[in-house]
Amino acid sequence: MTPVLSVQREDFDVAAELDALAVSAGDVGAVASFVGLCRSEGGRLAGLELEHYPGMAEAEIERVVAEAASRFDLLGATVIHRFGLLQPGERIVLVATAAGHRGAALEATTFIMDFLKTRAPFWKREHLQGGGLGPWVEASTTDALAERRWE
Amino acid sequence: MTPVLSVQREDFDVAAELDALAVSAGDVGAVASFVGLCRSEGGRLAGLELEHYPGMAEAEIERVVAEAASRFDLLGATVIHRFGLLQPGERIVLVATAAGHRGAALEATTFIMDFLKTRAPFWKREHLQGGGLGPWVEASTTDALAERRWE
Amino acid sequence: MKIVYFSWVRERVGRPGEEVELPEGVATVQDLIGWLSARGEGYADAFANRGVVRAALDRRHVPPDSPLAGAREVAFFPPMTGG
Amino acid sequence: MKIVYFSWVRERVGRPGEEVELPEGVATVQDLIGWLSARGEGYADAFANRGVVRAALDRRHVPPDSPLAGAREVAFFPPMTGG
Repeated sequence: MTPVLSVQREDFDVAAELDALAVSAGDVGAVASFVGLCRSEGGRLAGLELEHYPGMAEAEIERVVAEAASRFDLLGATVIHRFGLLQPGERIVLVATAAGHRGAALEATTFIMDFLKTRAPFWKREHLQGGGLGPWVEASTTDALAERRWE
Repeated sequence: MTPVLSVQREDFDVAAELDALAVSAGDVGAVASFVGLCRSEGGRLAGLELEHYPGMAEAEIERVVAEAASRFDLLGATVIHRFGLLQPGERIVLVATAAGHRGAALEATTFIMDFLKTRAPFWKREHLQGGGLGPWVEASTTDALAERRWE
Repeated sequence: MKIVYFSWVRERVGRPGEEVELPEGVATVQDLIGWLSARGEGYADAFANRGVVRAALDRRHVPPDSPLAGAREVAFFPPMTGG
Repeated sequence: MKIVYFSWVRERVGRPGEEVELPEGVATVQDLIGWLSARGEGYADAFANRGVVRAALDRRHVPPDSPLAGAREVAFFPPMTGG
């Protein structure tokens, strides 16, 4: 399995990525996906600025996906993570996996998201509605706990 | 939340369904999805014939989605299940959910799939490569166990 | 009462459904299975393994001891394999 | 050795990165944090809460007691908030 991994400023085409996974080598019976979107936090935000560590972001995503592939019976995996200034409603991240059966695909997608949250070097900063910079988003305890349940 | 539910012969447009969920009422931060595909079982199958119980199939899907909505903080849900003769590689089912955060969307998608498998009145029959009918697919113990872990 | 059959239950019974007049003493899903099984080889074959065939009353899953009273449609089918 | 900073660590230090010549006795990530913290208010502020700032050596997460020997690039940043 050769995963499709990308860290990019541009948006991505979810349908094209899922269609590509559905025809992965092997007998694909399940494609699971997760799309993370920029929230407005109830109209408070004009957007989120995503900073990343070029080079390490790609390497860390690759390590997380390799770990998922070693734990779950995957036929394909795609991870695309954007950086730059994103407006509410814009896609931030896509994680998608293909497998023979649904358990592997759904669990691997959850696993990859949990580890991306706590290991991939990206940082979000709020841009406020009406102008001005808000604070850097703080890492959540929920995310740390979500990672820990895979130990 | 008003779910989009359909039992139909025709294929569906995954991208259109996911895009519609992303703009559900509320502040969507997560869209999770699962697509089940017809496998060839290593080239053995020409396809699968899906029989269903019209009326009950729709009602049961509606009950499963209502149960998911009562357990998870969902902003939207879409379930489309096909019937008829499907060839390897064709889509059988789409389950997709929208939520504020990833946990609810990913768990609800897994929950809905687990319950559809054991509760929605659909039955698959193998059509063999080279012609002829194969056996009815037998219900798997794995599926029964997958449902039970939500108790 | 209307009875409908699906998948291999339908094939063994030899028809997709039928209207029946319930005789005295057939009060539950279980009773109905017993009565149907005595109607011929196809029926007996369909219901041979009682633990396997599932039932629905008016399009809701029900256990075998459910009373038939008030139901318009009963369905019999094997464990589901959709999704 | 090349040092890079991200997010509010970068803002507090006041630069995205720099080249430094490590003095004698600075052998681990922890040592480096101590030495940097003594270089000025911005650095001291960035590393004030030692439990919070994370480190990577040559683009891999590492714990504070990791030796610097052999590494070309060290990075300091807050807990990640991607995904």
